[in-house]
Amino acid sequence: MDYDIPINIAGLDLKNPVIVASGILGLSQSIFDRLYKIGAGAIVSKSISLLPREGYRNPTIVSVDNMSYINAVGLANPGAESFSTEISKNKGPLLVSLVGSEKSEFSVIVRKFRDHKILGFELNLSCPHVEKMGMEIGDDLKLVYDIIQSIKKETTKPLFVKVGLGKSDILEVAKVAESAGADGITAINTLRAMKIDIETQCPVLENKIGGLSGSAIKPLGIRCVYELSKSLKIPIIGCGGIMTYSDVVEYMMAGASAIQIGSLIGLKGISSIGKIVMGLRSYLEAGNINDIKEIIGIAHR
Amino acid sequence: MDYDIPINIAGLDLKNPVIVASGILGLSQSIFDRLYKIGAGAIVSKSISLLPREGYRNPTIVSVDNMSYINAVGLANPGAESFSTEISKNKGPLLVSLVGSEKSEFSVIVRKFRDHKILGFELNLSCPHVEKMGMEIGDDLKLVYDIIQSIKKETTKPLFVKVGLGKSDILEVAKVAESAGADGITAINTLRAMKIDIETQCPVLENKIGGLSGSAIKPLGIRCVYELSKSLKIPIIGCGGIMTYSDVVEYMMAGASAIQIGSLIGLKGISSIGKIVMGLRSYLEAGNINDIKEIIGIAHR
Amino acid sequence: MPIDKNLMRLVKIEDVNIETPTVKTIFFKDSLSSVSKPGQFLMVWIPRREELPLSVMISDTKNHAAITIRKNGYGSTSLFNKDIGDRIGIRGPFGNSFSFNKSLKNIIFLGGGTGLVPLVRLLYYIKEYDSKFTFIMGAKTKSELFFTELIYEWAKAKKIDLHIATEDGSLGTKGYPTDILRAFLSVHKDIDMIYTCGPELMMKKVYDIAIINSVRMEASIERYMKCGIGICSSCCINDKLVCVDGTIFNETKIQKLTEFGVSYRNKSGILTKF
Amino acid sequence: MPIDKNLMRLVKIEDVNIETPTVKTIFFKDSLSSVSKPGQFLMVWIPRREELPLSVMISDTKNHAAITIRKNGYGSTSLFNKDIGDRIGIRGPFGNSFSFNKSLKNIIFLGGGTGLVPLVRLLYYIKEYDSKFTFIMGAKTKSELFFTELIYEWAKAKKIDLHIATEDGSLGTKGYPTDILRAFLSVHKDIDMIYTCGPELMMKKVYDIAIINSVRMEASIERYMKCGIGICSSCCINDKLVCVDGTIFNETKIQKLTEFGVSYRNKSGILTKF
Ligand SMILES: Cc1cc2nc3c(=O)[nH]c(=O)nc-3n(C[C@H](O)[C@H](O)[C@H](O)COP(=O)(O)OP(=O)(O)OC[C@H]3O[C@@H](n4cnc5c(N)ncnc54)[C@H](O)[C@@H]3O)c2cc1C
Ligand SMILES: Cc1cc2nc3c(=O)[nH]c(=O)nc-3n(C[C@H](O)[C@H](O)[C@H](O)COP(=O)(O)OP(=O)(O)OC[C@H]3O[C@@H](n4cnc5c(N)ncnc54)[C@H](O)[C@@H]3O)c2cc1C
Ligand SMILES: Cc1cc2nc3c(=O)[nH]c(=O)nc-3n(C[C@H](O)[C@H](O)[C@H](O)COP(=O)(O)O)c2cc1C
Ligand SMILES: Cc1cc2nc3c(=O)[nH]c(=O)nc-3n(C[C@H](O)[C@H](O)[C@H](O)COP(=O)(O)O)c2cc1C
Ligand code: FES
Ligand code: FES
Repeated sequence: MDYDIPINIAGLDLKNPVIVASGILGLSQSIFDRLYKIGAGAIVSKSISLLPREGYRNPTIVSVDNMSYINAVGLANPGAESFSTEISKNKGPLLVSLVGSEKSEFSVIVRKFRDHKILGFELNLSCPHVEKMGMEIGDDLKLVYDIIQSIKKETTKPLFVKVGLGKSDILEVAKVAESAGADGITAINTLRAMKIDIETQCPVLENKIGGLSGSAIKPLGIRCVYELSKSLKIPIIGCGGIMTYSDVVEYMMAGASAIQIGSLIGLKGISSIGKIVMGLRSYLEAGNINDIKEIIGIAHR
Repeated sequence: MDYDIPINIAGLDLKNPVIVASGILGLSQSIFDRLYKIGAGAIVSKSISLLPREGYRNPTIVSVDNMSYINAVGLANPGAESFSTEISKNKGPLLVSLVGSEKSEFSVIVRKFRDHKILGFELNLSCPHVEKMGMEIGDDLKLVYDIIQSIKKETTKPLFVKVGLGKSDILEVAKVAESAGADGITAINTLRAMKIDIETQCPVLENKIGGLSGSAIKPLGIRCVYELSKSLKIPIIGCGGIMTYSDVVEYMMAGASAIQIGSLIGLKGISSIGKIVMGLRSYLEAGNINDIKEIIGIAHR
Repeated sequence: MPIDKNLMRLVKIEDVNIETPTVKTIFFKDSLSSVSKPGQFLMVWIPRREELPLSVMISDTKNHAAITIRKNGYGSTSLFNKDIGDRIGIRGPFGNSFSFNKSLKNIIFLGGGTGLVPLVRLLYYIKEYDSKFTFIMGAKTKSELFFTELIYEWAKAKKIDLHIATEDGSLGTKGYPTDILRAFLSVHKDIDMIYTCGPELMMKKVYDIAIINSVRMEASIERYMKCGIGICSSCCINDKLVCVDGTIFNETKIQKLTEFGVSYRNKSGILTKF
Repeated sequence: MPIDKNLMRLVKIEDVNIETPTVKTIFFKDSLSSVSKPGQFLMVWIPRREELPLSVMISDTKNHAAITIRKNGYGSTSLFNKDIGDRIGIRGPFGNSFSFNKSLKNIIFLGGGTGLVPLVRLLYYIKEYDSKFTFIMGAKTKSELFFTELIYEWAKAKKIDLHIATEDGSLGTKGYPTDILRAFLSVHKDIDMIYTCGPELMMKKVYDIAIINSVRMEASIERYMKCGIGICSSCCINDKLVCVDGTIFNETKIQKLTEFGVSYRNKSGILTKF
């Protein structure tokens, strides 16, 4: 099948705007190759830290009603060195997600991928369940600025900055990211959440608190994309609760130039990526929309 | 029927911990009387401003999948003068919710209820869809402190401060509220959210952005109550997405001393209040729990 | 999965009927609305403009329903200006409905303006029954009357007594429909039920007349509505929520509604005299 | 509404069977698990401790299922220490299942340790069929063998050949179950299928033997699992996700799994040699 809905975002040409979100099947080159084949426009890797991380003990993911999950994987990842070996032969449209706890780590990580055929990077400023990583860094605006500059110094490839709804103002963080040189914003990450089992009277996740993803967060993601696209010049990748092609359309109308899917793959399987793309194509055909760009931000009119 | 599950919170004796949230059937004394009769442990009024507000044009409320709503009523309310007449004969357990855009307004509003038989007040710091009210005020910590002090100066009745997930750190806001003399915290209010209709390519709500309530936000509310109860001494009223008695139990295990329900009433009708109370009673009886206090915060152990 | 009536559905306007220069009936396909009970209403979204509560009108086409709108202010005019092919959003049907059973042998309908809509839907449902129907219709003037032809059409198959009152006497009796009702009841002592919908002060009169004559009655009450689902209390009358406890109330219930015909809540929720 | 298998269900342990000093079968009521297909697994939550993927074991009671746990590290020991009346959480069943149809007339089961669980569930499902069953079981030593009585019990009603291999020769043949398989296949040329589950290096040998003898086979592969629903990729083997594409793979699929019997992903996702 042909999954073509060509788009250009931050200078990158993608075959379609449907991107696999970070942390979703994000560890193995063989899986990446499979994801390209079945329709993904691009893939974001699991967030990679300088050193390997085992993450939290299970349970690391729990379903809540209504097609949503709370996860606290704890940023388990093979570390920059090992992951650069993993993807050394990559030819597909891969973005490497970066996470760290100190400014100095980021340039070291980015350098490991200097000779790789990848599209670019996504900076994870918004992991809600690992202390001193992600979210906590994202709350320090000066640090955000410095990290982005240090990454941009190491690479000419586009850098997307992933923001979330945490302790600080998402608009402010995104504006700082833009001014520091970010090429795009990804919004949103999961939100700090919790599930307590009332029979055993304890939180289900080993880490107690995790990040809420899936259907529940879609209205929040739509709102963030809408507000971000009002005040930013750089493009936005929408993420959060996308379950159908019409959710993709809603995000794009709110102002997203591309979108990412995550939880859907747990609910409907890996083939749901291709189904979303084909659904989107039919939608465009039925509406006589020649270029998907036409609908980006149309809800602002 | 007898809806007794006695609790004491911030010095108040309530017949049970199930409170009707602000903005839900919160305008009419006749309705309040009906709500007491069918089981409500207490009722919070619609947020009352100094002057009457007509609120936004319709649509002011839209359903999203999964038992959730986005609303932008725009704090329509009769204003302090008219509302103090409305409830002048009140004898039931009523908390008056306060909202304003300037510090000076709050003491004026509170004074209007000086001679009323009401339980106390709830300060709405977290309305997510009205500019310069609620949320925006809640983001200014100094202002939060001053407003609380100005209210406490006018009344000896307990003051609950309602916080939400906005642009600032909910824990920080709550701590400031506590230090300023708040007697309890209500968490959480709705979250800024949006729904775009893809056929007509425009936001559904007249105000475009509204507040997300219902099932979708329960895991966020549980997390907030859990975290708040770890770091505060004053009691917490849990709110957000409560649909069954087991959700009440989950909130209480997370650390809530009482709870509020909102969206449920839209989904299941006014009689759902009594059903929740009776469900909770059966749960306590089945578990041989003599005092509901025993389960408060039990998930922290 | 059954459709959740609370989720808004976009429908395309498939047909339009001009009833008067200011009243239009709009037809669309929607299976939930098509089976709504007489007296129920929809929340109708006019994209980028307003959302209004409107009674469900009948359609002869399967799975179709209609609404009848009188052009008035911002929202109603926006809707009135819509045409075939345009899209509107609907949620519902909401509210209770007129009660009816076959033991009611002698029935009066009394309405005016768009208050006729739920009465017409009710009559449509029960017109084949073996009962006597009297329809009393009021309007300011002849040109503002509508649905009369529909009723004449039905009356071909089955006797329906149609009485018309216009304030200027341009058609039918000069005066108010309640005048006709009062006169009618002084002659006919065997009335089982009066169904009424229209301006509240008119319905108040109907209630008073019904009480004096010991006749049962049901009225559809209007209040300002935001949510339509019993959560915002903007529609309250005494301790009742018109959107879920109503819109139909019978004489026993109305007796306890001290605000009926006296006061209503304005958009801020302030109790205001009529 | 049907139960969503992804939502965790709390179940009470209703019965326990001590299989060996370190292996226990735990019975509980759960209708979804009770109808899980042979080879499927559950994610089992030990409150406040761990969550582990475990194959579904059989129960003779309607609407009931079981799991068989070998005491090993933190999580498995916590589960092993649970007793009747305790509560555990389960979600699932997940994964695919062994294929079976009645045309398979001559079938070998080969497993060891808790790898026996899915094989026993499979045999339970198909034991009434008109096929020849050979069960080859391996263990370090006699005291570590379990489920033998269960199979002897079934063998009363229907012929099942049970072959046992222990590494120390304390029961059955001395050596590995794969030695028995090799010998068996050199004599029996009409085998239609080998089902295997157990240590990966053992299953690798089964695969090699099956290929040499041109016999079809299916193996249940284990990998480190977090989500169980195909989202985290911790369980991947080449481009397959064991939790959703597996756990059962046949010889055609295994041929493409260059990591099979060679390497696995550790908890950080680093590819590691066995
Ligand atoms: C249950 C119910 C059924 C109705 N059925 C019909 C019908 O079949 N046909 C019809 O033409 N009209 C019907 N109405 C009235 C209709 O909802 C509008 O009130 C009317 O069309 C005026 O709208 P507008 O935009 O011109 O009002 P505006 O000019 O904005 O306001 C004029 C007045 O209209 C009323 N109004 C406006 N918005 C609302 C609202 N959301 N809820 C209640 N009243 C409102 C108020 O009294 C207001 O003062 C019904 C009302 C209710 C409550
Ligand atoms: C599909 C499947 C079915 C299984 N069925 C059974 C069964 O029926 N009975 C049984 O006793 N065991 C079964 N296991 C193995 C079981 O999940 C545990 O791996 C084993 O019990 C060891 O747990 P532990 O707590 O002692 O591990 P630890 O001491 O924490 O770790 C020891 C090793 O156990 C393995 N392990 C630990 N956690 C997991 C995990 N989440 N996913 C996969 N492997 C893990 C790893 O290889 C790890 O290195 C199955 C595994 C899988 C993948
Ligand atoms: C299991 C799981 C792991 C995730 N890991 C990461 C991660 O490592 N880095 C990151 O930026 N986001 C991570 N996310 C967040 C997703 O990329 C995405 O932002 C979020 O799930 C919202 O999208 P969805 O609603 O489509 O799932 C993870 C999400 C899930 C469910
Ligand atoms: C229609 C509507 C109006 C509301 N109005 C107010 C309000 O005036 N003041 C306030 O503090 N909260 C208001 N809220 C928020 C609720 O009090 C409550 O915090 C929120 O709905 C979450 O609870 P729920 O999920 O049970 O609905 C409103 C909510 C809804 C749905
Ligand atoms: S319209 Fe909101 S309660 Fe009736
Ligand atoms: S266990 Fe997560 S993908 Fe298989």
